[in-house]
Amino acid sequence: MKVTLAMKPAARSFIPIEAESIVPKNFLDGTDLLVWRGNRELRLDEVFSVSVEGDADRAEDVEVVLSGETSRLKRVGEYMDGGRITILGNIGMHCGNFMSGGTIEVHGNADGWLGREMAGGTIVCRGDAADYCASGYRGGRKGMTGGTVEVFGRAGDFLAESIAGGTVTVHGNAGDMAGAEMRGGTLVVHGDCRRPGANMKEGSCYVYGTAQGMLPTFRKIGTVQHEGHTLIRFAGDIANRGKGNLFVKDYEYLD
Amino acid sequence: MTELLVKNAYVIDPLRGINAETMDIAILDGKIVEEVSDAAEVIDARGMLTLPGGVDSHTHICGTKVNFGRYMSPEDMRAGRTPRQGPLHATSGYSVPTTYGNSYRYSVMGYTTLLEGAMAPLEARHTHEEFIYTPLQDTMANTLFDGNWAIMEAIRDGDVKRVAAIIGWTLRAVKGFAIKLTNPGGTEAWQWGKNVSCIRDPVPYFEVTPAEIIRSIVEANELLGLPHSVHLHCNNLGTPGNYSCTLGSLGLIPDLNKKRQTLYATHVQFHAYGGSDWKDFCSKSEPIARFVDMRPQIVMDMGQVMFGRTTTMTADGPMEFNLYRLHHEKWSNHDVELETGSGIIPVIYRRKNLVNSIMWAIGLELALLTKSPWQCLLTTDNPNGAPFVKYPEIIGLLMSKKYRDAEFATIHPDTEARVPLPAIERELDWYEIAVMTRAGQAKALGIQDLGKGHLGPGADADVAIYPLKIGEVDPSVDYQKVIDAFSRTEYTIKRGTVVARRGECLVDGSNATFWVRPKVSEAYDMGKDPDFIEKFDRYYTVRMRNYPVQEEYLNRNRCIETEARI
Amino acid sequence: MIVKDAVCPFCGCLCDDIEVEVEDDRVVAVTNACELGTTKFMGEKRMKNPILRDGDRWRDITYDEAVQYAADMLLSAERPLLYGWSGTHGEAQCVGVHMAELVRGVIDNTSSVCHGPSILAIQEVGHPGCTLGVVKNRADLVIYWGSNPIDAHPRHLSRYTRYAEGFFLENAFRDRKVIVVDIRKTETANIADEFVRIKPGGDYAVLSALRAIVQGKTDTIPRTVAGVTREQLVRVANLCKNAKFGAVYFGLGLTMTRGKYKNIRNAIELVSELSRHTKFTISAMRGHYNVYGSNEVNTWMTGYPFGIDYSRGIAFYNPGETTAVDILARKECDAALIVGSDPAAHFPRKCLEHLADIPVVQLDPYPNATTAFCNVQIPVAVTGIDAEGTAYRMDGVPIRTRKVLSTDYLSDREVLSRMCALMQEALER
Amino acid sequence: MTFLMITGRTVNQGVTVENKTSAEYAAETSTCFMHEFDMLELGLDDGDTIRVTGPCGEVVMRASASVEVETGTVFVPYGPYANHIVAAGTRSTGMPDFKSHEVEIEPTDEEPKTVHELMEDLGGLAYDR
Repeated sequence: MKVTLAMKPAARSFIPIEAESIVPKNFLDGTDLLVWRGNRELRLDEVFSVSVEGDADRAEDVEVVLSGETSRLKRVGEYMDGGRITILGNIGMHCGNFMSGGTIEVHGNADGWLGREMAGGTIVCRGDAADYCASGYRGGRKGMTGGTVEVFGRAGDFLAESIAGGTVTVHGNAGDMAGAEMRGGTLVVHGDCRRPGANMKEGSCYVYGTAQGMLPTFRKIGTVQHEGHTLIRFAGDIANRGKGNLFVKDYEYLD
Repeated sequence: MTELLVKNAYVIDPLRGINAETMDIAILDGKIVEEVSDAAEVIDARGMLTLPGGVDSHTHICGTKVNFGRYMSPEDMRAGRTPRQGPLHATSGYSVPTTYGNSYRYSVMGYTTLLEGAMAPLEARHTHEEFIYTPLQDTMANTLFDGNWAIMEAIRDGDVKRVAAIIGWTLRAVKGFAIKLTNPGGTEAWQWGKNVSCIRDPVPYFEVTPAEIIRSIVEANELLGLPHSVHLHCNNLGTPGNYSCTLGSLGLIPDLNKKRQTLYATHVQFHAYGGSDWKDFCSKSEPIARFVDMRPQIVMDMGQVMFGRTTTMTADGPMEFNLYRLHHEKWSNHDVELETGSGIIPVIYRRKNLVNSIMWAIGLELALLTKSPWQCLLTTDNPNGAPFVKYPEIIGLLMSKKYRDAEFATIHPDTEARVPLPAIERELDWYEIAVMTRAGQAKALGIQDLGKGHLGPGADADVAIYPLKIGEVDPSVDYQKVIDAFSRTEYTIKRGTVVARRGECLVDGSNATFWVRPKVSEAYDMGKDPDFIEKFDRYYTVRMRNYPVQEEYLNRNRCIETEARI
Repeated sequence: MIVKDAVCPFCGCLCDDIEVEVEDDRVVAVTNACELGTTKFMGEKRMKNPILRDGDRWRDITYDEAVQYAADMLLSAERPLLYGWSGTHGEAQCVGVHMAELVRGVIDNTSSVCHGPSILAIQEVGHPGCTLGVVKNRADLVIYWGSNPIDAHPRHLSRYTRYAEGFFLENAFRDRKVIVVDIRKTETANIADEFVRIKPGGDYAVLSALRAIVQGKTDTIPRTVAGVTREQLVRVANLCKNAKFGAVYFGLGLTMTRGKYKNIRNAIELVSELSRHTKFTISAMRGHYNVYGSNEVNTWMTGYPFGIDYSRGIAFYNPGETTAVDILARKECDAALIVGSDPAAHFPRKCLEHLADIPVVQLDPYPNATTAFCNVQIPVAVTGIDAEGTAYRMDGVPIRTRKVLSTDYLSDREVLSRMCALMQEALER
Repeated sequence: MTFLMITGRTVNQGVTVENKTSAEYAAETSTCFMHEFDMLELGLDDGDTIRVTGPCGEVVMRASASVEVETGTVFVPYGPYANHIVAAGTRSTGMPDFKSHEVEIEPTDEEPKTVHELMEDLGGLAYDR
């Protein structure tokens, strides 16, 4: 089954729309779903032109395709456990939060908190991901615990904050505090980033570019070969009695 | 004039010696009366279990430390969120809910009176502000005197009357209800990062021992004629082998009051530990219960631990730091100048953890081994042992050996060798539960004469009607029915108004705050004592005139005047 | 008439020993207050009555009209923002929360642009703190990190630290050491025993290094960290470990720089580490006199200290998404009620551009920068001068501010209560 | 020349903050405190006007020598002038980068605007009674 949701142009286009109902399995029972614009509850078809092709008995066989100006559409794919969501443009905050299965593909950019507290499944973002990609929630909860996030563009600050499992790969540069408070899992940044691995406890963080503002509390161990890269291996963050591994191609201290 | 008649109530009212009688309850303008006119609104209780409104004699619901628990826990707030609905406000939180969350959830369980367990005098105004937003229960606050400089100096000088005078002045100033001692002396030592080991260990600089603090303040409490006794959180909370310290503390207490106990020992579960470290940690509930059985001057509450996530918060700063070092989770501490302190950390009690399993057993053992239910009241030291919403489950456990055995089978297997629980056959009855959840609590707090904890004429019309016919339920088998009934009243009536019905609150009420004003002679008025004033001005950072809590902070003002013997 | 022990409604010190001399309902003299407080007490040029923007001019309107305007505005909005709150009393803040619940809006206070990051850090690792009097009576080491009390909290030094008498200190001035850590050599740095100058953006690295050194792992630390030599770091670590009672007071130098709350988290973790060796506490230098109160009130009523979104009925909290600067810059609200603050002076221009596009009502005693963006401004009494109410000092101590003179102005609480009642009536209809 | 702009509280800003329509408030919050050497390099005397260009536009301020700032950094009291050029991004924390903006500074002959003018530039309407 393929559900196509084409966003209608809206008069008050700046008020974000929260659409946690847009999850493949919900469409097994039809398209009679609700979303919120600010404090107003709206029917799905008030916001989108909805069309459905084919049918399905299980979420795995549902694909939802979103088109139009979706950059302020929040919480799409929240708690998703199977099926597929394809977003042709940009997507708003909290896409794929708490996701445990299935696939989300974003062709444009993703706003903050992409895949927050994600436990499984796959998110692919062809553009850039903003801050807090694959992170946890306020209060120091665990970030991503399983699954895969792959960003082909850049990532913002606090990438994979408190990640505890799963894999995050960013092909471009990442911002400040990548992998802060890591306690497991794997983070790979193909480009540069600032202050990677701050306060990390466990897990592995790879930076194929330069670690800017490298923190002074990582102990240099030696060099290793990894996926065709020669990387310098550090252990830390010793400020936090951490046993994490940080691998960087190059680094600069703020000395 | 509003009249209400509750018909066909199946009443247990221990303070009046009523044990399961069908009767009508007449209510006029918020008070229970002998009879009302035919015009009265009628509620047919249809033989359902009807009790005086629940009283919690030790809970942490309002004030600086509780609010800091909320402040630092956005993850806890995500649970239990409800929107604004009709007259009801939005709520958030599980182990440390918002004030409305606390109030509504307590109300649904039939609770109508709450005692905040720890209020620092300097920050009392905060507690009272939150009371205003706890609309469906009457409230009162234990006031902390465990590390009070002026009091420790007076004790060092051997002047118990001055101790009483300082307490009297402070209670009046901060609109406090009773005296709380949390780890006496330890909270002062903690302001140097130290602690006291037990009751004979002197407090740095002040050179008084916890034993001297406890004894002098117990005496001062009676000099002031306060409704409640001293409310003690013993030294050494939560450490293996602390039961001997607890017994030592309880042993200090003479029987000084005919109407009630002389000492209320709180959350004794946390103080009933044997062993010398965490490896040989075990239950010492038996010696504690035997000791209390022989001493009518002692009342305690359970401080039951239940499994799951919660937030611990206490004025016992050093204890919280030790917990922090064990768990390495987030840790807050807040020392209060010249008075006391507090600490907070989140915890998860796990069934698979041996220490946690033993703690769970100890609380139940205390309640089951103590002969008189009037001497061991039902609490979790909310939220330290568990959030108060677990009370119905605790009632189920106390009433059903079968339920206890079923739970016991799920906890750490080594627990059996460390605790007496599996051998205890006792199952509490309805009357005993009524004592432990309202009558005993009201008596211990000394508020039965103020119309709390019973349904006699003149009492506040606080009534809890549970959807349960006790003749039709065998609690030792149907414990789930018991749990369900105590989780949601059919009706909760507060001051003559139905405030909750079948799990839903109905109105935005307004609380009354109980506080004490001991009348002392001119010579013992600390407000005029030059030495007290001088030290206050030099060492506090708030002016003495700005310290007292104004009556604007009391929604409904229930001042209790006492005749002090000083 | 002289009012004694008045409470200064300027900064988070909330000094309560002020003497205010009043003649003919005017403040004529102020004793004990700092320059900031004195000026506030002596403030004049109040707005006389509510005003409404009518095209290119301002028109006077009545309080009833103004309140009705605000109620209508909030009720018709899809996502109203209720912002400010640090410059008013707690009782008004409580009404504000009820209003936000009622209209399902976003309520945020000025902490999102002062110590919001500190709160985010506390939510991750907690907060070992104490009241100001504990420091005054005990501390033999005080560290000001990214804070400049001489300019922002002028009496902090004399009432609680450098120049304060202390019960456990024989000669407080001599026995108490003061360390200042900053990127600028501020006036506060000039009165310090030790000044640590950090390169901009280097606080986090320095804090991490200190944590490692306190643990005895000095070897790993490079020779300089963000412009600070390892020798100085070791000296500072030793001063801390050898103190009997150490207190850190940090300011916006940590919250506003890159890394934001991670800086504070690191500072708190340093203090937690030091607590294994000696007594150490840490506290934020809160700015507005009752900004801490707005956090307290919001917390007991909504569960969260700031940045609460009631759009969906239940409270949702996510600073960075539900905070005023983000919402305005992203144009995600369609009306704003401003109480007790001046966002037009303190927010980046992009936020102001959105304020210009949406209806705005402000409660404030004075014309201020935000006035220019208002559709309606309602002048109110000043808490601590002609209105009383509760305020929370930077350390959480609640103090009731006094009314030192009487005017005809309504208090924030009174105006907001009227607004709330109107809205409640409208919703019931 | 490029500088790191730090904004912050000063006593004078605090004293005038409750009277934002005053000339004193405008004067204080449009002051850019700089190191003497940097001023020499730009050929500036105390009180000279400068154009400060940030990520979000430009604004005219007055330069003032200060011993507190290091070379390469400038300090501007909190207020509408600094905020005229500060970016609104918060890195998803709620807090803008008030203390870590790169700005371009050059001498100018223009005068600083009044607070009213700044507000009107952004769509506000000055209230002046």
